[in-house]
Amino acid sequence: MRQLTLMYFAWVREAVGLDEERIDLPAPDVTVRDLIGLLAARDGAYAEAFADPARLRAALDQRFVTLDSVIGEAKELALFPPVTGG
Amino acid sequence: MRQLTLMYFAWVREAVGLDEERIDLPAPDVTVRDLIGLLAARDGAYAEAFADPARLRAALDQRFVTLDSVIGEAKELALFPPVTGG
Amino acid sequence: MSRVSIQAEDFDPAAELAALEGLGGGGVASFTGIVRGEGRLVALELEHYPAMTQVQVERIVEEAMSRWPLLGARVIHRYGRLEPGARIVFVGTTSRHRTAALESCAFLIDWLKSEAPFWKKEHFADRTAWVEARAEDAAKAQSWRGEG
Amino acid sequence: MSRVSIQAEDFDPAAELAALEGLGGGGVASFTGIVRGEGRLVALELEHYPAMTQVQVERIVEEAMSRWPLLGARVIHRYGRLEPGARIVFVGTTSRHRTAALESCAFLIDWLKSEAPFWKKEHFADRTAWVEARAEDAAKAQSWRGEG
Repeated sequence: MRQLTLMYFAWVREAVGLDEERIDLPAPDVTVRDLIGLLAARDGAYAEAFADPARLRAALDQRFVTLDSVIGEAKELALFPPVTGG
Repeated sequence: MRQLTLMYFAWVREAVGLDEERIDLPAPDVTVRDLIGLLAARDGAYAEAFADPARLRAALDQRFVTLDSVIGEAKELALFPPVTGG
Repeated sequence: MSRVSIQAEDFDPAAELAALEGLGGGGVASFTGIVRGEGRLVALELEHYPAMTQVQVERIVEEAMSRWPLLGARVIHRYGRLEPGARIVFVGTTSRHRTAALESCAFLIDWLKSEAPFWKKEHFADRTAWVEARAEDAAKAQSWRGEG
Repeated sequence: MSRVSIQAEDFDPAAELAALEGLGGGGVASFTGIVRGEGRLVALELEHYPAMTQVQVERIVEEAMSRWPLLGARVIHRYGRLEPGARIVFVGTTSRHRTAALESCAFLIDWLKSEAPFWKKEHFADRTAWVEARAEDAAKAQSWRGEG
Protein backbone atom coordinates (compact mmCIF):
# COMPACT_ATOMS: atom_id res chain seq x y z
CA MET A 1 0.00 0.00 0.00
CA ARG A 2 1.43 3.34 -1.10
CA GLN A 3 2.12 6.11 1.38
CA LEU A 4 1.08 9.76 1.07
CA THR A 5 2.53 12.70 2.97
CA LEU A 6 -0.10 15.02 4.41
CA MET A 7 0.88 18.59 5.23
CA TYR A 8 -1.19 20.99 7.31
CA PHE A 9 -1.04 24.77 7.45
CA ALA A 10 -2.49 27.61 9.50
CA TRP A 11 -5.40 26.68 11.78
CA VAL A 12 -5.55 23.17 10.32
CA ARG A 13 -1.97 22.59 11.51
CA GLU A 14 -2.77 24.07 14.92
CA ALA A 15 -5.97 22.03 15.26
CA VAL A 16 -4.34 18.65 14.54
CA GLY A 17 -1.09 19.60 16.30
CA LEU A 18 1.13 18.39 13.43
CA ASP A 19 2.98 19.97 10.50
CA GLU A 20 2.83 16.75 8.52
CA GLU A 21 2.28 13.04 8.76
CA ARG A 22 2.33 10.01 6.48
CA ILE A 23 -0.72 7.88 5.84
CA ASP A 24 -1.45 4.76 3.83
CA LEU A 25 -3.36 5.61 0.70
CA PRO A 26 -6.46 3.36 0.65
CA ALA A 27 -6.58 3.35 -3.18
CA PRO A 28 -5.07 5.53 -5.92
CA ASP A 29 -8.47 6.71 -7.14
CA VAL A 30 -9.58 8.27 -3.87
CA THR A 31 -10.20 12.01 -4.01
CA VAL A 32 -9.02 14.77 -1.72
CA ARG A 33 -12.56 14.94 -0.39
CA ASP A 34 -12.49 11.20 0.41
CA LEU A 35 -9.31 11.67 2.45
CA ILE A 36 -10.80 14.64 4.30
CA GLY A 37 -13.70 12.30 5.18
CA LEU A 38 -11.25 9.71 6.52
CA LEU A 39 -9.47 12.33 8.63
CA ALA A 40 -12.82 13.62 9.96
CA ALA A 41 -13.58 10.08 11.10
CA ARG A 42 -10.59 10.15 13.48
CA ASP A 43 -10.59 11.49 17.06
CA GLY A 44 -11.97 14.79 18.36
CA ALA A 45 -9.32 17.23 17.10
CA TYR A 46 -9.33 15.74 13.61
CA ALA A 47 -13.10 15.40 13.59
CA GLU A 48 -13.41 19.10 14.31
CA ALA A 49 -10.71 20.29 11.89
CA PHE A 50 -12.02 18.27 8.96
CA ALA A 51 -15.77 18.35 9.68
CA ASP A 52 -16.50 20.99 7.03
CA PRO A 53 -14.67 20.46 3.72
CA ALA A 54 -15.97 23.81 2.47
CA ARG A 55 -13.54 25.51 4.87
CA LEU A 56 -10.57 23.69 3.34
CA ARG A 57 -8.36 24.07 0.28
CA ALA A 58 -5.83 21.61 -1.07
CA ALA A 59 -2.60 21.29 -3.06
CA LEU A 60 -1.34 18.06 -4.60
CA ASP A 61 2.42 17.99 -5.10
CA GLN A 62 2.49 21.78 -4.62
CA ARG A 63 -0.28 22.59 -7.07
CA PHE A 64 -3.68 23.90 -6.04
CA VAL A 65 -6.43 21.39 -6.81
CA THR A 66 -10.15 21.14 -6.17
CA LEU A 67 -11.38 18.80 -3.43
CA ASP A 68 -12.75 16.45 -6.06
CA SER A 69 -9.34 15.80 -7.57
CA VAL A 70 -8.06 12.23 -7.51
CA ILE A 71 -4.84 11.65 -5.53
CA GLY A 72 -3.41 9.42 -8.30
CA GLU A 73 0.40 9.33 -8.25
CA ALA A 74 0.84 12.40 -6.04
CA LYS A 75 3.30 12.14 -3.16
CA GLU A 76 2.21 15.13 -1.08
CA LEU A 77 -1.21 16.47 -0.18
CA ALA A 78 -1.43 19.77 1.66
CA LEU A 79 -4.64 20.80 3.42
CA PHE A 80 -5.21 24.35 4.61
CA PRO A 81 -7.71 27.19 4.84
CA PRO A 82 -8.08 29.67 1.95
CA VAL A 83 -4.83 31.58 1.57
CA THR A 84 -4.45 35.14 2.89
CA GLY A 85 -1.17 36.37 1.46
CA GLY A 86 -0.36 39.57 -0.40
CA MET B 1 -12.80 98.39 -25.45
CA ARG B 2 -11.56 95.69 -23.03
CA GLN B 3 -8.22 93.96 -23.52
CA LEU B 4 -7.56 90.23 -23.42
CA THR B 5 -4.21 88.52 -22.91
CA LEU B 6 -3.55 85.72 -25.37
CA MET B 7 -1.02 83.04 -24.44
CA TYR B 8 0.44 80.49 -26.83
CA PHE B 9 2.13 77.18 -26.07
CA ALA B 10 4.06 74.46 -27.89
CA TRP B 11 3.92 74.62 -31.69
CA VAL B 12 1.35 77.42 -31.58
CA ARG B 13 3.87 79.58 -29.70
CA GLU B 14 6.63 78.63 -32.13
CA ALA B 15 4.43 79.29 -35.18
CA VAL B 16 3.40 82.80 -34.15
CA GLY B 17 6.79 83.59 -32.57
CA LEU B 18 5.26 84.96 -29.36
CA ASP B 19 4.61 83.70 -25.82
CA GLU B 20 1.78 86.12 -25.32
CA GLU B 21 0.19 89.29 -26.61
CA ARG B 22 -2.71 91.58 -25.74
CA ILE B 23 -5.61 92.18 -28.08
CA ASP B 24 -8.74 94.30 -28.01
CA LEU B 25 -11.78 92.16 -27.38
CA PRO B 26 -14.31 92.97 -30.14
CA ALA B 27 -17.27 92.15 -27.86
CA PRO B 28 -17.72 90.24 -24.60
CA ASP B 29 -19.94 87.62 -26.18
CA VAL B 30 -17.40 86.42 -28.76
CA THR B 31 -16.36 82.80 -28.42
CA VAL B 32 -12.92 81.20 -28.41
CA ARG B 33 -13.69 79.94 -31.89
CA ASP B 34 -14.51 83.50 -33.06
CA LEU B 35 -11.13 84.71 -31.80
CA ILE B 36 -9.32 81.85 -33.51
CA GLY B 37 -11.05 82.99 -36.72
CA LEU B 38 -9.81 86.56 -36.17
CA LEU B 39 -6.25 85.30 -35.62
CA ALA B 40 -6.44 83.12 -38.75
CA ALA B 41 -7.36 86.24 -40.71
CA ARG B 42 -3.98 87.81 -39.89
CA ASP B 43 -0.75 87.32 -41.85
CA GLY B 44 0.84 84.07 -43.05
CA ALA B 45 2.22 82.67 -39.79
CA TYR B 46 -1.04 83.31 -37.92
CA ALA B 47 -3.13 82.12 -40.85
CA GLU B 48 -1.28 78.82 -40.82
CA ALA B 49 -1.26 78.33 -37.03
CA PHE B 50 -4.97 79.05 -36.61
CA ALA B 51 -6.32 77.64 -39.90
CA ASP B 52 -7.68 74.45 -38.32
CA PRO B 53 -9.45 75.00 -34.97
CA ALA B 54 -9.76 71.20 -34.54
CA ARG B 55 -6.00 71.10 -33.84
CA LEU B 56 -6.36 73.60 -30.98
CA ARG B 57 -7.39 73.50 -27.35
CA ALA B 58 -8.08 76.44 -25.06
CA ALA B 59 -8.07 77.59 -21.45
CA LEU B 60 -9.85 80.69 -20.16
CA ASP B 61 -8.31 82.12 -17.00
CA GLN B 62 -6.42 78.84 -16.52
CA ARG B 63 -9.40 76.53 -16.96
CA PHE B 64 -9.85 74.22 -19.92
CA VAL B 65 -12.85 75.26 -22.02
CA THR B 66 -14.39 74.16 -25.29
CA LEU B 67 -13.87 76.32 -28.37
CA ASP B 68 -17.50 77.39 -28.25
CA SER B 69 -17.13 78.99 -24.84
CA VAL B 70 -17.83 82.72 -24.59
CA ILE B 71 -14.88 84.89 -23.47
CA GLY B 72 -17.14 86.90 -21.13
CA GLU B 73 -15.18 88.49 -18.28
CA ALA B 74 -12.05 86.33 -18.72
CA LYS B 75 -8.69 88.12 -18.67
CA GLU B 76 -6.51 85.42 -20.20
CA LEU B 77 -7.06 83.05 -23.10
CA ALA B 78 -4.47 80.37 -23.77
CA LEU B 79 -4.38 78.53 -27.11
CA PHE B 80 -2.36 75.36 -27.57
CA PRO B 81 -2.35 71.87 -29.06
CA PRO B 82 -3.77 68.92 -27.09
CA VAL B 83 -1.62 68.40 -23.99
CA THR B 84 0.99 65.61 -23.82
CA GLY B 85 2.09 65.50 -20.19
CA GLY B 86 2.36 62.59 -17.80
CA MET C 1 -2.61 64.60 2.89
CA SER C 2 -1.84 65.48 -0.69
CA ARG C 3 0.99 67.39 -2.29
CA VAL C 4 1.76 68.49 -5.81
CA SER C 5 5.15 69.69 -7.06
CA ILE C 6 5.80 71.08 -10.52
CA GLN C 7 9.56 71.38 -10.78
CA ALA C 8 12.58 71.31 -13.05
CA GLU C 9 14.65 69.29 -10.55
CA ASP C 10 14.83 65.52 -10.33
CA PHE C 11 13.16 63.80 -7.37
CA ASP C 12 13.74 60.76 -5.21
CA PRO C 13 10.99 58.12 -5.52
CA ALA C 14 12.39 56.36 -2.44
CA ALA C 15 11.82 59.39 -0.23
CA GLU C 16 8.31 59.81 -1.64
CA LEU C 17 7.44 56.16 -1.06
CA ALA C 18 8.82 56.29 2.47
CA ALA C 19 6.63 59.31 3.27
CA LEU C 20 3.55 57.53 1.89
CA GLU C 21 4.37 54.31 3.78
CA GLY C 22 4.54 56.35 6.97
CA LEU C 23 0.88 57.37 6.70
CA GLY C 24 -0.26 53.99 8.00
CA GLY C 25 -2.49 53.05 5.10
CA GLY C 26 -1.27 49.52 4.53
CA GLY C 27 -0.99 49.83 0.76
CA VAL C 28 1.13 52.19 -1.32
CA ALA C 29 0.89 52.30 -5.13
CA SER C 30 3.20 54.28 -7.35
CA PHE C 31 3.93 55.03 -10.96
CA THR C 32 7.13 56.62 -12.24
CA GLY C 33 7.43 57.81 -15.82
CA ILE C 34 10.89 57.90 -17.39
CA VAL C 35 12.20 59.29 -20.70
CA ARG C 36 12.74 56.42 -23.12
CA GLY C 37 15.75 56.67 -25.36
CA GLU C 38 14.11 55.41 -28.53
CA GLY C 39 14.83 56.42 -32.11
CA ARG C 40 18.08 58.15 -31.11
CA LEU C 41 16.27 60.65 -28.94
CA VAL C 42 18.72 63.19 -27.56
CA ALA C 43 16.35 64.87 -25.11
CA LEU C 44 12.73 65.52 -24.31
CA GLU C 45 11.74 69.11 -23.61
CA LEU C 46 8.68 69.71 -21.46
CA GLU C 47 6.94 73.03 -21.74
CA HIS C 48 4.09 73.93 -19.40
CA TYR C 49 1.67 76.72 -18.52
CA PRO C 50 3.02 77.88 -15.17
CA ALA C 51 0.02 79.95 -14.08
CA MET C 52 -2.23 76.94 -14.62
CA THR C 53 -0.22 73.80 -13.96
CA GLN C 54 -0.07 73.69 -10.18
CA VAL C 55 -3.74 74.56 -9.72
CA GLN C 56 -4.89 72.17 -12.43
CA VAL C 57 -2.88 69.22 -11.08
CA GLU C 58 -4.16 69.99 -7.57
CA ARG C 59 -7.70 69.79 -8.95
CA ILE C 60 -6.98 66.36 -10.40
CA VAL C 61 -5.54 65.21 -7.06
CA GLU C 62 -8.58 66.55 -5.19
CA GLU C 63 -10.78 64.62 -7.58
CA ALA C 64 -8.85 61.44 -6.76
CA MET C 65 -9.03 62.13 -3.01
CA SER C 66 -12.80 62.55 -3.26
CA ARG C 67 -13.32 59.39 -5.35
CA TRP C 68 -11.20 56.98 -3.30
CA PRO C 69 -10.59 56.71 0.46
CA LEU C 70 -6.97 57.81 0.27
CA LEU C 71 -4.72 58.66 3.19
CA GLY C 72 -2.29 60.39 0.90
CA ALA C 73 -1.50 61.31 -2.68
CA ARG C 74 1.70 62.73 -4.11
CA VAL C 75 2.30 64.03 -7.62
CA ILE C 76 5.57 65.38 -8.99
CA HIS C 77 5.81 66.52 -12.60
CA ARG C 78 8.99 67.90 -14.09
CA TYR C 79 9.44 70.41 -16.89
CA GLY C 80 12.46 71.53 -18.90
CA ARG C 81 15.02 69.48 -20.79
CA LEU C 82 15.15 65.81 -19.80
CA GLU C 83 17.52 63.23 -21.22
CA PRO C 84 16.82 59.53 -21.80
CA GLY C 85 16.62 57.70 -18.48
CA ALA C 86 15.50 60.82 -16.59
CA ARG C 87 12.35 60.70 -14.47
CA ILE C 88 9.45 62.81 -15.77
CA VAL C 89 6.58 62.15 -13.42
CA PHE C 90 5.78 60.43 -10.13
CA VAL C 91 2.37 59.48 -8.79
CA GLY C 92 2.05 57.83 -5.38
CA THR C 93 -1.09 57.01 -3.43
CA THR C 94 -1.83 55.23 -0.18
CA SER C 95 -5.01 53.79 1.24
CA ARG C 96 -6.26 51.13 3.64
CA HIS C 97 -7.51 49.36 0.53
CA ARG C 98 -5.06 48.14 -2.09
CA THR C 99 -7.63 48.56 -4.88
CA ALA C 100 -8.18 52.21 -3.94
CA ALA C 101 -4.43 52.84 -3.99
CA LEU C 102 -3.94 51.08 -7.33
CA GLU C 103 -6.97 52.55 -9.07
CA SER C 104 -6.35 56.11 -7.92
CA CYS C 105 -2.72 55.83 -9.05
CA ALA C 106 -3.86 54.73 -12.52
CA PHE C 107 -6.53 57.47 -12.56
CA LEU C 108 -3.99 60.16 -11.70
CA ILE C 109 -1.47 59.21 -14.36
CA ASP C 110 -4.24 58.82 -16.97
CA TRP C 111 -5.56 62.29 -16.08
CA LEU C 112 -2.16 63.91 -16.02
CA LYS C 113 -1.75 62.69 -19.61
CA SER C 114 -4.87 64.44 -20.83
CA GLU C 115 -5.60 67.23 -18.32
CA ALA C 116 -2.28 68.69 -17.22
CA PRO C 117 -1.01 71.61 -19.34
CA PHE C 118 2.29 70.08 -20.45
CA TRP C 119 3.65 69.68 -23.97
CA LYS C 120 6.52 67.43 -24.96
CA LYS C 121 9.02 68.17 -27.70
CA GLU C 122 11.44 65.53 -28.89
CA HIS C 123 14.98 66.57 -29.75
CA PHE C 124 16.89 64.35 -32.15
CA ALA C 125 20.36 64.97 -33.53
CA ASP C 126 19.00 66.45 -36.75
CA ARG C 127 15.45 67.60 -36.00
CA THR C 128 12.82 68.30 -33.34
CA ALA C 129 9.18 67.26 -33.20
CA TRP C 130 6.27 68.06 -30.89
CA VAL C 131 4.76 64.88 -29.51
CA GLU C 132 1.22 64.35 -30.79
CA ALA C 133 -1.51 63.62 -28.28
CA ARG C 134 -2.80 60.08 -28.65
CA ALA C 135 -6.53 59.49 -28.97
CA GLU C 136 -6.21 56.46 -26.68
CA ASP C 137 -4.86 58.64 -23.87
CA ALA C 138 -7.89 60.91 -24.05
CA ALA C 139 -10.15 57.84 -24.16
CA LYS C 140 -8.35 56.37 -21.13
CA ALA C 141 -8.96 59.51 -19.11
CA GLN C 142 -12.57 59.73 -20.23
CA SER C 143 -13.15 56.10 -19.25
CA TRP C 144 -12.89 57.18 -15.59
CA ARG C 145 -15.92 59.45 -16.08
CA GLY C 146 -18.34 56.55 -16.01
CA GLU C 147 -16.92 54.79 -12.95
CA GLY C 148 -16.30 55.20 -9.23
CA MET D 1 13.59 39.91 -16.59
CA SER D 2 11.62 38.70 -13.60
CA ARG D 3 12.62 37.79 -10.09
CA VAL D 4 10.78 36.39 -7.09
CA SER D 5 12.05 36.43 -3.51
CA ILE D 6 10.31 34.76 -0.60
CA GLN D 7 12.16 35.91 2.47
CA ALA D 8 11.95 36.74 6.17
CA GLU D 9 14.13 39.85 5.80
CA ASP D 10 12.91 43.35 5.03
CA PHE D 11 13.62 44.81 1.60
CA ASP D 12 14.36 48.22 0.10
CA PRO D 13 11.66 49.41 -2.32
CA ALA D 14 14.02 52.16 -3.52
CA ALA D 15 16.62 49.66 -4.73
CA GLU D 16 13.90 47.60 -6.43
CA LEU D 17 12.46 50.66 -8.18
CA ALA D 18 15.91 51.78 -9.30
CA ALA D 19 16.57 48.36 -10.84
CA LEU D 20 13.23 48.48 -12.69
CA GLU D 21 13.83 52.06 -13.87
CA GLY D 22 17.14 50.93 -15.31
CA LEU D 23 15.45 48.51 -17.72
CA GLY D 24 14.52 51.37 -20.06
CA GLY D 25 10.79 50.74 -20.13
CA GLY D 26 9.58 54.27 -19.58
CA GLY D 27 6.98 53.35 -16.96
CA VAL D 28 7.42 51.66 -13.59
CA ALA D 29 4.46 50.71 -11.40
CA SER D 30 4.74 49.41 -7.87
CA PHE D 31 2.66 48.31 -4.94
CA THR D 32 3.97 47.90 -1.41
CA GLY D 33 1.86 46.25 1.27
CA ILE D 34 2.48 47.23 4.88
CA VAL D 35 1.20 45.85 8.21
CA ARG D 36 -1.51 48.16 9.53
CA GLY D 37 -1.57 48.70 13.27
CA GLU D 38 -5.30 48.55 13.73
CA GLY D 39 -7.26 47.22 16.68
CA ARG D 40 -4.16 47.17 18.89
CA LEU D 41 -2.45 44.62 16.66
CA VAL D 42 0.88 43.60 18.19
CA ALA D 43 2.19 41.62 15.21
CA LEU D 44 1.19 39.76 12.10
CA GLU D 45 2.64 36.28 11.64
CA LEU D 46 2.93 34.97 8.09
CA GLU D 47 3.13 31.23 7.60
CA HIS D 48 3.79 29.77 4.16
CA TYR D 49 4.31 26.47 2.36
CA PRO D 50 8.02 26.63 1.52
CA ALA D 51 8.11 23.79 -1.01
CA MET D 52 5.35 25.49 -2.97
CA THR D 53 5.66 29.24 -2.49
CA GLN D 54 8.58 30.15 -4.74
CA VAL D 55 7.38 27.99 -7.65
CA GLN D 56 3.77 29.16 -7.32
CA VAL D 57 4.67 32.85 -7.22
CA GLU D 58 6.99 32.37 -10.20
CA ARG D 59 4.03 30.87 -12.07
CA ILE D 60 1.94 33.95 -11.32
CA VAL D 61 4.77 36.21 -12.52
CA GLU D 62 5.15 34.17 -15.72
CA GLU D 63 1.43 34.57 -16.30
CA ALA D 64 1.80 38.34 -15.97
CA MET D 65 4.83 38.39 -18.29
CA SER D 66 2.87 36.49 -20.92
CA ARG D 67 -0.23 38.70 -20.66
CA TRP D 68 1.47 42.10 -20.79
CA PRO D 69 4.53 43.34 -22.72
CA LEU D 70 6.69 43.74 -19.62
CA LEU D 71 10.40 44.45 -19.55
CA GLY D 72 10.59 43.41 -15.94
CA ALA D 73 8.65 42.19 -12.94
CA ARG D 74 9.77 41.89 -9.34
CA VAL D 75 7.92 40.27 -6.45
CA ILE D 76 9.09 40.08 -2.86
CA HIS D 77 6.93 38.44 -0.21
CA ARG D 78 7.97 38.17 3.41
CA TYR D 79 7.07 35.54 5.98
CA GLY D 80 7.53 35.34 9.73
CA ARG D 81 6.60 37.80 12.44
CA LEU D 82 5.98 41.36 11.21
CA GLU D 83 5.10 44.32 13.37
CA PRO D 84 2.84 47.25 12.44
CA GLY D 85 4.53 49.47 9.88
CA ALA D 86 6.63 46.60 8.48
CA ARG D 87 6.56 45.88 4.76
CA ILE D 88 4.92 42.57 3.77
CA VAL D 89 4.98 42.50 0.01
CA PHE D 90 6.39 44.37 -2.97
CA VAL D 91 5.27 44.14 -6.59
CA GLY D 92 7.06 46.17 -9.25
CA THR D 93 6.58 46.05 -13.02
CA THR D 94 7.97 48.00 -15.94
CA SER D 95 6.86 48.31 -19.53
CA ARG D 96 6.98 50.67 -22.48
CA HIS D 97 3.25 51.15 -21.87
CA ARG D 98 2.05 52.69 -18.64
CA THR D 99 -1.23 50.76 -18.77
CA ALA D 100 0.64 47.45 -19.05
CA ALA D 101 2.78 48.36 -16.04
CA LEU D 102 -0.20 49.48 -13.95
CA GLU D 103 -2.51 46.60 -14.89
CA SER D 104 0.11 43.88 -14.42
CA CYS D 105 1.01 45.34 -11.02
CA ALA D 106 -2.66 45.19 -9.96
CA PHE D 107 -2.98 41.68 -11.41
CA LEU D 108 0.05 40.44 -9.48
CA ILE D 109 -1.06 41.77 -6.12
CA ASP D 110 -4.62 40.50 -6.67
CA TRP D 111 -3.27 37.04 -7.55
CA LEU D 112 -0.82 36.95 -4.67
CA LYS D 113 -3.82 37.50 -2.39
CA SER D 114 -5.66 34.45 -3.66
CA GLU D 115 -3.02 32.17 -5.21
CA ALA D 116 0.09 32.37 -3.07
CA PRO D 117 0.28 29.85 -0.20
CA PHE D 118 0.55 32.30 2.69
CA TRP D 119 -1.58 32.52 5.81
CA LYS D 120 -1.74 35.47 8.16
CA LYS D 121 -2.26 35.25 11.89
CA GLU D 122 -2.95 38.36 13.95
CA HIS D 123 -1.39 38.65 17.37
CA PHE D 124 -3.11 40.95 19.86
CA ALA D 125 -2.12 41.49 23.49
CA ASP D 126 -4.69 38.98 24.74
CA ARG D 127 -5.48 36.70 21.80
CA THR D 128 -4.55 35.54 18.30
CA ALA D 129 -6.73 35.07 15.24
CA TRP D 130 -6.15 33.65 11.78
CA VAL D 131 -7.13 36.18 9.13
CA GLU D 132 -10.15 35.00 7.14
CA ALA D 133 -9.94 35.07 3.35
CA ARG D 134 -12.27 37.66 1.89
CA ALA D 135 -14.67 36.67 -0.85
CA GLU D 136 -13.97 39.95 -2.63
CA ASP D 137 -10.28 39.08 -2.91
CA ALA D 138 -11.09 35.81 -4.66
CA ALA D 139 -13.55 37.65 -6.90
CA LYS D 140 -10.90 40.27 -7.69
CA ALA D 141 -8.43 37.60 -8.79
CA GLN D 142 -11.07 35.78 -10.80
CA SER D 143 -12.04 39.00 -12.56
CA TRP D 144 -8.71 38.84 -14.42
CA ARG D 145 -9.75 35.52 -15.95
CA GLY D 146 -12.10 37.18 -18.41
CA GLU D 147 -9.72 39.90 -19.57
CA GLY D 148 -6.42 40.51 -21.34
